[in-house]
Amino acid sequence: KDLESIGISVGLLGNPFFVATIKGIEDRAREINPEVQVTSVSADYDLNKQVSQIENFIAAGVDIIMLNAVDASAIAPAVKRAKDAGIVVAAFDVSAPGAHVTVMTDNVAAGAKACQYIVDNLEGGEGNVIIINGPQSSSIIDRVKGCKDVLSKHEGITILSDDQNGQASRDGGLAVMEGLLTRYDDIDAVFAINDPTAIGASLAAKQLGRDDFFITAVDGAPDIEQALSSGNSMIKASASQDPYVMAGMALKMGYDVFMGNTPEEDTVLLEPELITAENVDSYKGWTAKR
Amino acid sequence: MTDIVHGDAARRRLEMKGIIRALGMLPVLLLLAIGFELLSGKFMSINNLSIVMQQASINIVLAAGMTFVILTGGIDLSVGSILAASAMLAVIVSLIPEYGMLGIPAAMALGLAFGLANGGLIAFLRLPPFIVTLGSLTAVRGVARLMGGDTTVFNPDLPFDFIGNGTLFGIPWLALIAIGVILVSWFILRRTVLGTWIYAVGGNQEAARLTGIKVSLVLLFVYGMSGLLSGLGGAMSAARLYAANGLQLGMAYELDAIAAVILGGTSFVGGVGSIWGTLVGALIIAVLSNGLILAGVSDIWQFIIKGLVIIVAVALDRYRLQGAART
Amino acid sequence: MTDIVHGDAARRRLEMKGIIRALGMLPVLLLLAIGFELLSGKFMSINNLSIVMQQASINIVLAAGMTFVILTGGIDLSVGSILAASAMLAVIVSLIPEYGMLGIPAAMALGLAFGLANGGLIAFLRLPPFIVTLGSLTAVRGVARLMGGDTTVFNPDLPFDFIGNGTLFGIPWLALIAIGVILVSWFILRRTVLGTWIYAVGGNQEAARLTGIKVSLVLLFVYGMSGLLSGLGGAMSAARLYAANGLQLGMAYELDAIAAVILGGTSFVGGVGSIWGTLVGALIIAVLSNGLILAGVSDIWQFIIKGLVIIVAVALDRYRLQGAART
Amino acid sequence: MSTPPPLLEMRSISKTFGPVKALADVSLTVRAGELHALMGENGAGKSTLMKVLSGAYQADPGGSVLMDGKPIQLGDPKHSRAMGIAVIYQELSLTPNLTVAQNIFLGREPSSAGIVDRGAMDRATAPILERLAVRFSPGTLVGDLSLGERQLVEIARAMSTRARVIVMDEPTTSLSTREAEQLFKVISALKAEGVAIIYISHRMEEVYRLSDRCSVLRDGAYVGTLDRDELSAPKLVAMMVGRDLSTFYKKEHKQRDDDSDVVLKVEGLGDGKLVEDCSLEVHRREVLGIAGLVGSGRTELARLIFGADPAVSGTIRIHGEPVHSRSPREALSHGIAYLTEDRKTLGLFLDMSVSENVNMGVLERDARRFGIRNFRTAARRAKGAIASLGIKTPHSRINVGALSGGNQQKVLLARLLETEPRVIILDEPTRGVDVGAKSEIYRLIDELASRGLGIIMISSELPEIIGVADRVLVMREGRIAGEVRATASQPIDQERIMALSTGAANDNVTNATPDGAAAQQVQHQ
Ligand SMILES: Nc1ncnc2c1ncn2[C@@H]1O[C@H](COP(=O)(O)OP(=O)(O)OP(=O)(O)O)[C@@H](O)[C@H]1O
Ligand SMILES: Nc1ncnc2c1ncn2[C@@H]1O[C@H](COP(=O)(O)OP(=O)(O)OP(=O)(O)O)[C@@H](O)[C@H]1O
Ligand SMILES: O[C@@H]1[C@H](O)[C@H](O)OC[C@H]1O
Ligand SMILES: [Mg+2]
Ligand SMILES: [Mg+2]
Repeated sequence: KDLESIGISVGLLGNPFFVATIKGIEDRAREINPEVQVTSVSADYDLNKQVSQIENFIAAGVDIIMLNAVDASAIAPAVKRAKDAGIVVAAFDVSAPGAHVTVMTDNVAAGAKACQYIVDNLEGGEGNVIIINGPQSSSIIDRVKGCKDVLSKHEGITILSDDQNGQASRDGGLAVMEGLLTRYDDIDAVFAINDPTAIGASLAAKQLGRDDFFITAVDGAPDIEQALSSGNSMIKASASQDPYVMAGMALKMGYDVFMGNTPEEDTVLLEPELITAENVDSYKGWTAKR
Repeated sequence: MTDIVHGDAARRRLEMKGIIRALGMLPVLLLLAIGFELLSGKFMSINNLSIVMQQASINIVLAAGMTFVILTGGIDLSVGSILAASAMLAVIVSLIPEYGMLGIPAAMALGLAFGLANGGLIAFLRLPPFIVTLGSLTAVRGVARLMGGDTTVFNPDLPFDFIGNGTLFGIPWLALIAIGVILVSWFILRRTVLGTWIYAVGGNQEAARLTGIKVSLVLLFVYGMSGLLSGLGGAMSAARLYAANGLQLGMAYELDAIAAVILGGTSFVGGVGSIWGTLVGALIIAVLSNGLILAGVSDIWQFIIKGLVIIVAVALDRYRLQGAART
Repeated sequence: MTDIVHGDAARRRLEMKGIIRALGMLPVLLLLAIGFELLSGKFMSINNLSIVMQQASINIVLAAGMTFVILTGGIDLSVGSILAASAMLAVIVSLIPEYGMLGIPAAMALGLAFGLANGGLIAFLRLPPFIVTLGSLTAVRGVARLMGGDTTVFNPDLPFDFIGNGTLFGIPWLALIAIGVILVSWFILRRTVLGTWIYAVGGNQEAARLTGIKVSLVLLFVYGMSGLLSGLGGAMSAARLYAANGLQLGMAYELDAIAAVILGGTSFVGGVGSIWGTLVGALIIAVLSNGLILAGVSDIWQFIIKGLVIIVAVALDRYRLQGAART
Repeated sequence: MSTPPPLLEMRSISKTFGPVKALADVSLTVRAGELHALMGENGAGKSTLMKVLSGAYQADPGGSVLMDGKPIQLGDPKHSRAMGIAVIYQELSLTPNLTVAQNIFLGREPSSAGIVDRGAMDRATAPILERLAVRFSPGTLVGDLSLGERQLVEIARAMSTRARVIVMDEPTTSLSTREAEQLFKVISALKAEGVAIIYISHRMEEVYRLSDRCSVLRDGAYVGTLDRDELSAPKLVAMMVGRDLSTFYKKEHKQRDDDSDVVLKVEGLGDGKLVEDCSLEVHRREVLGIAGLVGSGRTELARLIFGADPAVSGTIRIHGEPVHSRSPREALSHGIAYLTEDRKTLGLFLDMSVSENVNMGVLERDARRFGIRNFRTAARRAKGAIASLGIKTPHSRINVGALSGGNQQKVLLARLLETEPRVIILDEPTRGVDVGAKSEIYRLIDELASRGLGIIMISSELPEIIGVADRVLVMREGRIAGEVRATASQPIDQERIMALSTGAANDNVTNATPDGAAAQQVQHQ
């Protein structure tokens, strides 16, 4: 059998993270078959839209669907339909019930690491913390969970807000943080569920002239690297993921299934690494040649 | 006599105009279908056509309601939010043991209630439809989120899932519902007194009032209808997804519904248009989305092409109808 | 003589109406401001007011362009997409060493180009504005994504970042730009021949044509203006974010802009309205968002309350103007 | 035996709009089978009184309306209609997107269980249309009809309700003589059936001819009622305007002398649809009348000359210089101005002030550098126009929509004149305008001609066209059917115009050619 076509549906294409995942998938797929046709679409975090996209992939008869589910549970029926049509479903970054294979960052650990940094760097281990939440995909739910697990162990820490949705984007993070900053005068640290949100939050602080707190996040995106090495950013740490490797690995495992070899482990969790100003120089980053 | 000749010619001209108008965008739809078949070789399969119909179905239902509203010269921006709230209710109710099937009527009732609220404000307080429904677009979205505490509600054993995924005599239920809605709408608009009144209110609201038509009732009806159909759309969406999410579901659906109506030749100023046009308009939108993916066009280019096709379609239409009244 | 008495009374009535109209929603805005101050105790601080102004600024700029368009009886749905594309270009150009400052004019030029394309289709091919700009809403969104290869482009050393973050004499640049745009718009609308023509075209397009007014030029101008200001909005957004994202940026901005215009009392049918009303409308929207957060209202309830306040605001307005023409 | 109560009685009706008292204590009695004319200047309150009767307006408390001596409930259109009152409104109240039959039965569709019986509707409509001798069918879209034809649909609607009182608010404004005659026939038949007609018109000759009684309103108050035999022009005019109008038509301008005076020369103009091969000439100091039936293409021809619609053939010359471009803007720049027959939808900017309306055509000319408005000039122009045309308005900043019909018409005229035209085309310039204003407009036309302008006046009112024009072209089915001129011994006569417009004239009998050397009397059989 030849790998002829692949369909990719991701939460939101505008996020550099997903651009890196698509690159990873394309590169690995070309190694298998240089002629392979890859169609990637953005679901814009709309479940209805993602289901339609999966249906269209089924109709187009793709070999593998690479899925970044916008909803970790509700996507199940669509995954089942694809499987019933004999298509391999490979989930990446976010779990999708029923998928043949899944590769994702250990997001609980990522959230925990980012928030452990907060605990360690708060004076006396206490203070007011804000969590800027995002769309309820499994990756984000897990991060918030990991973070809260850590924070809840420390009595001196108060969570001021954890229910504002920054849309996992720069402008969403900016808008939400502007509101939070006007509402709360005393903030010590912020955990943003991903890097774009964190950058948005830091811009809000800059625009409102506030510098009394610091921010941590998850992703290790290129703009965060730059911020960390500049030394004067409010963003102090980010639990890095490797989207390129992650998605590529998911494709390879999916290809194995396609060729009839079931992998021993159908779920792979990648360990995140916390990058800070100290170790950023040795961090390879998403765009490194490989 | 020349008089008669003139009259005949005029009548013939009128009839031609009528036919061309009724035909509307059908040629564009056919052109697109043929084009995609040639490009992908897969478009015209029964299987794919049924997927297209299924994907178009929710928009068809919303656009049918929107047709009523736009025919009176109004607009309903809240359909997407009402759909989200109704879908939430449908799933929540479906989780009640034994009474799960009530999810559908519950969704429709909720939609109707929101629609009537819109209609009441527009008909009795005479507020501008755009602002009223923009307000409910926002407020009802909030209600939808509230209903699920901002998370996805999910029911893998949805009792009415056949609607979203089953077929009857090989035709998807979603498609059947959409066709049913179109037929009922056609009947109301073209065969009933109410339908005539809807056209009259859209054509000349003041004249309608002077002839004793209860304009506020007509307005109440059209917004109620739009709400009801949005509720139905919510139930359909829930049945398709086994789930609903108050935050994301139905976002920007109003634009697709309005586009279907306007592509279908219904005039924004009210009074002119047909439900068949709306059907064709909605199908054009669905065919575009499906066909471009089949043809392997990237997401980005899908946007660009979709936008241009919409513009070219009305341009063609304008060209075709040249000399006929401007919509 | 009765004539004179009649005349005097009529004049007084007219003048009253004029004042009330010009005042527009100002009372609602003040009420909201006072309410939020009482609720939060923080609203009226200089610092917070400057934040509100900053947050309102982009919408004010878009809504100013939208005012031109709606005054002619048209609509421009593409402002959000044009903003996204222009912001992309602004950031991309800003990365060119030495010439980074050209990002601003480049963004405005791109916006103008898109606006003129809209205007050309509407003015010369006489296509309906809703469909044309719905088409470009989609197509330009695609272009915006294409420009960045679908990812966020960013420039931490944006040469014109002072616009997004700096102040002049303590007033944020964003606010200054917004005020400048309002003043220029006011000047064009109220002091120039073109402005009078815009009102005339909106009031009665056919009469305008028969009076010798260059209707197509007027239409071209208003859509061009809306595009230009969307481009400016794009540059402002880029300056605020140090980045741009073709997919997400500016999503649904058209709704906020239209809401500001309509809340401000400009009529959808064209010919009636003022730029000051638009300013007040945009400020109401911004005050609502900011105030609700200050008052500690949760995200969900913010939606619900915002929606209701919009409706109540126009209802109050209708009540206040009772008997005056319907918008 | 007591006399039966009158069919309709309105008692002390008052109506105020905000501070405006449109009606003050008006009473009116109408008998079965009579045509009761209602007269008064623009803004006297005639339409308002009828709207109270029909339920479109809620009257101020205190008044009452009785039918057969029994009071009827006011303010509900449906109730008034059920009582047998039908109103043909002055502003047409049809829905253009529905068919003739649908419009006629709007709000009372024949139906069972809410489903319309279209067949029954069409069947019921056909005989009424036949009676009116129209040439459209029940299934025609009203939007495709001309103004005059729409007026007939309104009349058909009133007839179809089998009303006992039919109010006709200026029904003939867009009918031409033939249609009007048809209407008059129908009216007498209705009267014979015992239907009472309340007839509002600004055309005196109609009123003399038709009315059994005539009531007059002035400034919202009832002035008096005249019986048929008491009717006389001076009496009526005096009641209406409170002063004497001695000279009605005015023709004092010196007519053209020779052909060198031709301002506008049109040759072979056609639009490929209705208008075909139309040629005409207008001289300085001349009023050229164009007569014809409704739909004969007079408006179309005027719009072609003005560039409002594209022409497919023909040439237009101004002072011998060809005019190429085809837009109103271009026409205006060559000195051609056009007054539309439909001032509300095609002429005025109703939401704008009198001043803006007067100035709209000359904004560019008055502007300072960079297109900045010159408000001082604008104010001066407006003031000048108000004074010279005698526009009745409290001040120039009032919305033009608030003026009476006659004054709106003058505003529109003022706008044309500000463009300093050489030729002006007036399409039904006195439509819906009261006697006082009419005579002022005639005076104005005469004065403009004296000033050296060439004037084309399209009118469906034959007395007016005969009274004002020096020469009359008659159009039929898109062509110029012939010309009628006055001689020293014999004035232009009505019969000849009628014959030409209906096609009853024998074309072999010499029609004076437009460029005929001398005024020539046209024979008629
Ligand atoms: N809806 C309204 N609001 C305010 N004023 C009105 C309204 N309708 C009529 N009027 C005023 O009432 C008065 C009478 O108007 P009406 O239309 O009854 O006059 P009319 O006698 O029918 O005049 P015409 O001969 O021009 O038709 C006028 O002064 C007019 O401005
Ligand atoms: N928009 C239109 N669509 C279709 N037919 C039209 C339209 N406008 C006018 N007509 C037709 O064109 C013919 C000529 O109309 P036109 O208005 O030129 O006549 P006219 O001689 O000026 O009469 P009137 O006294 O009504 O002004 C009529 O038969 C009319 O039905
Ligand atoms: O893991 C993903 C990543 O963090 C991105 O930035 O946001 C969405 C997440 O699903
Ligand atoms: Mg009247
Ligand atoms: Mg005419």
